[in-house]
Amino acid sequence: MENLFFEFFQNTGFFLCDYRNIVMILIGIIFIYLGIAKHYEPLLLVPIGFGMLIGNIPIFHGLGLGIYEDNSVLHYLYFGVTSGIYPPLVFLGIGAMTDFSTLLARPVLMILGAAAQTGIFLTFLGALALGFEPNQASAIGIIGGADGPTAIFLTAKLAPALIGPIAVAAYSYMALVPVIQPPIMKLLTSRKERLIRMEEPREVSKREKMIFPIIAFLLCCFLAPAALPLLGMLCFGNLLKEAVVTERLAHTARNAIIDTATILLGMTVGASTQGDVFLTGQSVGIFVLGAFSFCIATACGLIFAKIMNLFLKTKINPLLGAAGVSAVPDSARVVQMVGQEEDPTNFLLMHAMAPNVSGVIGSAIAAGVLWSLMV
Amino acid sequence: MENLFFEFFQNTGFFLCDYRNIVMILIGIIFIYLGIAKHYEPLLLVPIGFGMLIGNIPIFHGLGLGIYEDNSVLHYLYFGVTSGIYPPLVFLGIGAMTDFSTLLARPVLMILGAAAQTGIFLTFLGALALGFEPNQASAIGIIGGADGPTAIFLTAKLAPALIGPIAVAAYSYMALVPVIQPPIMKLLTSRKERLIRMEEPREVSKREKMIFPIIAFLLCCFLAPAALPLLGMLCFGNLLKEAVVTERLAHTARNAIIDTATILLGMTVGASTQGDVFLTGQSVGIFVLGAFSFCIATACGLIFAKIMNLFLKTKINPLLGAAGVSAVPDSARVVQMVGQEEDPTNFLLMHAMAPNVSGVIGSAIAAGVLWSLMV
Amino acid sequence: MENLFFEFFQNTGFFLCDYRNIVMILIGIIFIYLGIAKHYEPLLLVPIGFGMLIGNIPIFHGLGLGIYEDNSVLHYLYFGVTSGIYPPLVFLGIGAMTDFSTLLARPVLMILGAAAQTGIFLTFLGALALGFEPNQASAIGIIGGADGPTAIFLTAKLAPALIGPIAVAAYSYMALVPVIQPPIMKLLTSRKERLIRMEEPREVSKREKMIFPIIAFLLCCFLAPAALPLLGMLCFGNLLKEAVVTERLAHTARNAIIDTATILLGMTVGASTQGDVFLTGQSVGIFVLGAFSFCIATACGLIFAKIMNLFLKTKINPLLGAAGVSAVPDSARVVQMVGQEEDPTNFLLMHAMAPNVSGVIGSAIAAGVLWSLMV
Amino acid sequence: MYGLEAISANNGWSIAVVGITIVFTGLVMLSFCISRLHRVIDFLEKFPDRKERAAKKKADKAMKKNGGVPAFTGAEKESAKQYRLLARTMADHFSLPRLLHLAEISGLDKPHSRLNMLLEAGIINPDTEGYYTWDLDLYRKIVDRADKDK
Amino acid sequence: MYGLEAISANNGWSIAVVGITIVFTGLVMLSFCISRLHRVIDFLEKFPDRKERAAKKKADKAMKKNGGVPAFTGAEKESAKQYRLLARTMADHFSLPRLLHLAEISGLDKPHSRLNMLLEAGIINPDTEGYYTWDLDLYRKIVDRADKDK
Amino acid sequence: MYGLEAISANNGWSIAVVGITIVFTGLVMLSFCISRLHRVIDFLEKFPDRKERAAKKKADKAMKKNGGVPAFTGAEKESAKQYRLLARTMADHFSLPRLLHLAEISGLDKPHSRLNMLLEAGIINPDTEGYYTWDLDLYRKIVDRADKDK
Ligand code: NA
Ligand code: NA
Ligand code: NA
Repeated sequence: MENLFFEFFQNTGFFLCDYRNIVMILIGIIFIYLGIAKHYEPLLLVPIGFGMLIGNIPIFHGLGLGIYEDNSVLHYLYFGVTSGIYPPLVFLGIGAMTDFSTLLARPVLMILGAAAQTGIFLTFLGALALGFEPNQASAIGIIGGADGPTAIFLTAKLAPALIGPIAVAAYSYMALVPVIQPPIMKLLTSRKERLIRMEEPREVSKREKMIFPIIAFLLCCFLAPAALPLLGMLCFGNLLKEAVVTERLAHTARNAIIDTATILLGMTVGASTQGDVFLTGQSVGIFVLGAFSFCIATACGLIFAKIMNLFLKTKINPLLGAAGVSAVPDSARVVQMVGQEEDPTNFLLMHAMAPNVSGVIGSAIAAGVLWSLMV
Repeated sequence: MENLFFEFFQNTGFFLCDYRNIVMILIGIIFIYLGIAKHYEPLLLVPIGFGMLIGNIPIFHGLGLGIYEDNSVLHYLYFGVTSGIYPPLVFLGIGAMTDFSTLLARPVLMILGAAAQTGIFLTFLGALALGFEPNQASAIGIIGGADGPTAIFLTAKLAPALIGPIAVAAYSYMALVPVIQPPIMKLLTSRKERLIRMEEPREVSKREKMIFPIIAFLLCCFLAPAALPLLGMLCFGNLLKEAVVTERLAHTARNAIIDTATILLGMTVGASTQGDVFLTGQSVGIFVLGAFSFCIATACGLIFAKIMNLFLKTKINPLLGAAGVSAVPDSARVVQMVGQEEDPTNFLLMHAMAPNVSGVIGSAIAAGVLWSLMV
Repeated sequence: MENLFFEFFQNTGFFLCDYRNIVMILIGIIFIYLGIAKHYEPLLLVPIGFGMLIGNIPIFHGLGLGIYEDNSVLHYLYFGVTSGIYPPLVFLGIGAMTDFSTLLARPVLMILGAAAQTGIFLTFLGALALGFEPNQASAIGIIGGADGPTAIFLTAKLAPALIGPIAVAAYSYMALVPVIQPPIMKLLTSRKERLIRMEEPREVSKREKMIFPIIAFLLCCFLAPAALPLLGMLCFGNLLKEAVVTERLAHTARNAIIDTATILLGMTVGASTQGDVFLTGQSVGIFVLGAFSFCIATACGLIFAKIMNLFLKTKINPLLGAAGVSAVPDSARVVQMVGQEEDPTNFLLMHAMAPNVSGVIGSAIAAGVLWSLMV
Repeated sequence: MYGLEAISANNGWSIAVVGITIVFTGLVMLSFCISRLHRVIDFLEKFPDRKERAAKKKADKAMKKNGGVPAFTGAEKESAKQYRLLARTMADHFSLPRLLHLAEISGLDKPHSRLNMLLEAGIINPDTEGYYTWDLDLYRKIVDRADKDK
Repeated sequence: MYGLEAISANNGWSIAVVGITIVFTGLVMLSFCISRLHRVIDFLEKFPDRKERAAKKKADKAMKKNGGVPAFTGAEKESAKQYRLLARTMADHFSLPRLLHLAEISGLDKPHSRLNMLLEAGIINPDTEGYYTWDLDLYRKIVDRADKDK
Repeated sequence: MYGLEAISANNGWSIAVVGITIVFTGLVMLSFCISRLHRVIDFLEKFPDRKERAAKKKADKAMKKNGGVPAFTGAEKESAKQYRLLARTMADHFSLPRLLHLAEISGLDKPHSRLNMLLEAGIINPDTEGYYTWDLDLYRKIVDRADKDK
């Protein structure tokens, strides 16, 4: 019996535990704390954080417990990540809850969404320079897209081994948008620019809203077919929303479907960060590059907005450029915040939503381009 | 760099595009239009229509984008169609939202649901005559069942290659029921017959409603075991609905589950209609036969109703026969409409629901029979 | 044509029918009846009962209808059971609807949840004595955990062939808790003990509730890593619930997700009870041992509570011990009932919830231990 | 191969005949059974277990005495009131299972059977969408009478 | 391999340029198209099918006559009332599909088109959450006028 | 093999003992930890970051001054009013996340923290079903006082 006790003890976490598991568990608890106490993207940080706890319970192999053992429950649920199924489902829901009116009212703001994606490709170059493989470099670059599902989707296709670090980096920085962006925004814009008011957007007809997802989908996917899985679902969800008659489907898409996908995506991505595979030099590099890419993306957006002002007669508030990184809706809220610091009566949120959502489309296209160029 | 640009351009839809993709995209847009503007079965036409757009973006193979490439997201979602999982889930939801009271009140009307299925087998003969294989012919015949999930389920089992055309044909004609049926109904019935009023159905006890799904399931599946997947789920869903105590399960079945299944089913079925595989002589034949089978089914229902009247002392309104094709609830509504044209105070809808729902059971049995006879 | 008719007739249930199918169908109907009329665990008995009907329609093989034919719809849905995916999803939902306050208010009551699990291991010994294999014996023992998902999960991992009988036994006895427990409770407690009143539990802070799932998860899974899939999801769901900001995820977890999992789990488990594989001597043994284990578990809980009273200064009502078997929330309600028979003003339910939910944790740990010791 | 030739070659005629026959057999059998169903139910209801029958008779007598309004015992009245309180925390059209759940977590005794009682008394009635409504008048009538009964 | 060397070795520069170009092309094209979109729509609306146009004209005339309030025919008024009844069974913020469903099961004729009519008339208005609300005042105005019209 | 023989042959005794021991260890450890939990929390709460503590003290002072009712600044009062408007568009028992969502789309500033403020002030209270209710009286009390404060 002693043997049995000892044998069992040898299989407990207390015995198998490794300092890296402890580190990851602490990181997980920090994620949960930031989500709950600081309200940073709670819907993502809490599941990922708890997933980190799940993934870092020291387990003995052979029983089929670990996410990397192919008959484990976690492995089956993780399949939705590695096969790239969850992200399009999340996009379906996002489409079903996104209102593109502001974009339709001032299409020119859409270009800001393109500008911010420049960060993706600069980061890609940076990653290459740090010695990452091209496919890894692409996956790292997409962090600058500030769009979790897109990042996870592309990484699953190009560098599955990096899903954990890249997803964690992407979501951490998205959560930290309120911390990262403001200083850059203040640095690159003058008070006078931050005070610019945007004129009320025109009224958008229901017809326009219905036709938009169709046009957007056809145009973007003809140009970058590899953006199909993400943009297809995004536009599909949006059509379901705008076409009143399919409201019940849109309702399920933006509730049951997206919530289920979010829960499983977050939890399994978190669980994939097992200390031994996560705490590597690579991850450090990824985090550094991730921060870099967020800053660059923000800067590009701001600068491009200032350049546009040279040509536009009705100037736009350059702060909107920062919303181009997507990270919906946080970066738009940051724009609102920074704008109001200068003039509490200046209401930018609604306008910031335009580059914000076009940033989502932009990074999906960028992901498509990188994917197709890497194969 | 020029090369890379050119290489990329060669992979864009603009370069790869084929006239058949354009045709299918236009058809897809028409589907969406009919669903949204004309309210023809929007919950089906909109997803299928958008799916057609998704499936007809010209893509380069090897990346895993196309629905027929076995590591693509679309392929994983399409698995629910090819494996026949979605249709039973849809039936679970339908069962959880269908009220069989009118059927229980006048069981004799159920026979009309059988009569209309004759169309299935006549079309089966027609398809054979046009040179289709027996398994294909069966799948084509079931279009006359006017029941999307049943048609898709049987086709997936007997002639997977035809899922696209058969599903599209089935849903198009179901959407066009308000256009197809009225002329036939007026042609085959006299004004006097159309004026017949039905007596109020008797009150049905909760007990009966609870016992019905059990009896219906056991009887039909003992007779045609192959109808099990569809009828099993239909009756299961209905039992969950009638057994008050399981209301919460029924609620999820008729909302989250059926909506999710409908979204994925419609979208992937639409995406399976890639121009090159869809625009064939076969598809034309299928559409012709489909129209034929809808008309025959309607006619059989009407005529059989008239025959029944020769024996019944309390005559039934022969228009009810047309509701036997199922296409719930459209064909029942058509009966209501046509009836009210003659006498605005004649209220047939409720009565038409009886043959309507029994038509669903009928076509499920027919599908079972065909399936088992083809193997 | 005669041949075809005869051939078809040979494939009907009427021809293939076997007395064992009839027996199972009757049992299924009884399950449905108990669920609907007697309100015994309707959410479980109705799906399982109807599943029994589905699984016992006499079918001919080769078509892919049976749950054990690997291309059948039932087989695909059953995969969630055999792979152990459904139980953790159910636990996610349970976590998202369970309130651990009473447990946090009086942690000592948690030990009662441990005591009741003794039944599991005594039954395990009994099963060995009756000649079952160790892995089968473990699966049988877990019936005493009075926790359906846990029993199914462990059985799927250790003795997949026994899923049907063990699940049916577990759920039947859980449904019969109001019948099984009271006599034992009265036998083992004196009127004076049953009259003991519990003091009001202290107010529990939101912070405690948020931290509990994290601590519970880490502690239990470090000790018994094999409890990870079940406890991980249970605590994850509870964290989503307590962390207000993730309310929408918790809502989906305790509605769409758990309902869907319950429907499919119950239905397929029921369908796996095909007469020929179910009606065996083994099953009889399992049912006998199951009843035994429920009684033992209840007794252990009660006796341990009485032992605790020897050491506690503020006595606890020993009836609470019976709630330690879990079978949430029935056994807690039974405690309430039996308590009120003696003193209608004695309100035990809230207190009984503490051992009740800790019993869930207890049986999950027990399952983990057995699993890891059997491999 | 085309036309009639193809049909007979593939044994089409008999398949069609068999198919049509089966479909008719199935639905005719079913319609026959359910046309007998309510008689069977009435027949079965002639044999409720003694207790139930007794209860029923009592209830019926009370019923008559109260002009079609079922009489509740004090305890039943009590829980009717408790349920009323719970129901008021919900929308007019409320979900029955949620009410049941509330009743359970608030520890009302015999929640299932009591709820059933209210359903049978017609105090709680289903609406067209799977939700339920509370018949306030009937509730008042019953509870007040129950009071007088005491 | 590191630094610029690694970049050019992996053809990084051109990939980056191509990528940025494509993203810009895509969004610029899109923003151009949608900036033209509403003109196209207005253009298309110049050609509604005859019937529609006639109806429209009539409606507009009525509209003018009633000071911006659309005129309903007796039948339309009738179903507006029926829909009102149905809507009242639901929460203030109700789901449109459910209303449609109710209309269908209660057998109102042309449920889809009538519902559309109410939407176009602005009697039923979307809220911010995909639910819908009933504009009672407008409803009264229209229905009463329709009464007077008769 | 049957009986005790089978048990000992399969090492049953020790498995049972180990199993029972582990289950007890687990739950005893857990119950011990959570019995200490609230002390730990109280201990930790002795060290909130300076700002928070200051804010707290101020709030407490105000609290005392107002007899247990927290004092809001003008801005806080403002957003309390805005939230009230949003909350009124929902059922009495509303979903917190939806309120949050509404707040965000209507661009109220710091929606999360403000909402938290309302929760802490007890103006918004959870019900038994994961939904939330609005304490109107408390709300009035606070907002009016805030007005007077100005
Ligand atoms: Na982006
Ligand atoms: Na049919
Ligand atoms: Na237990």
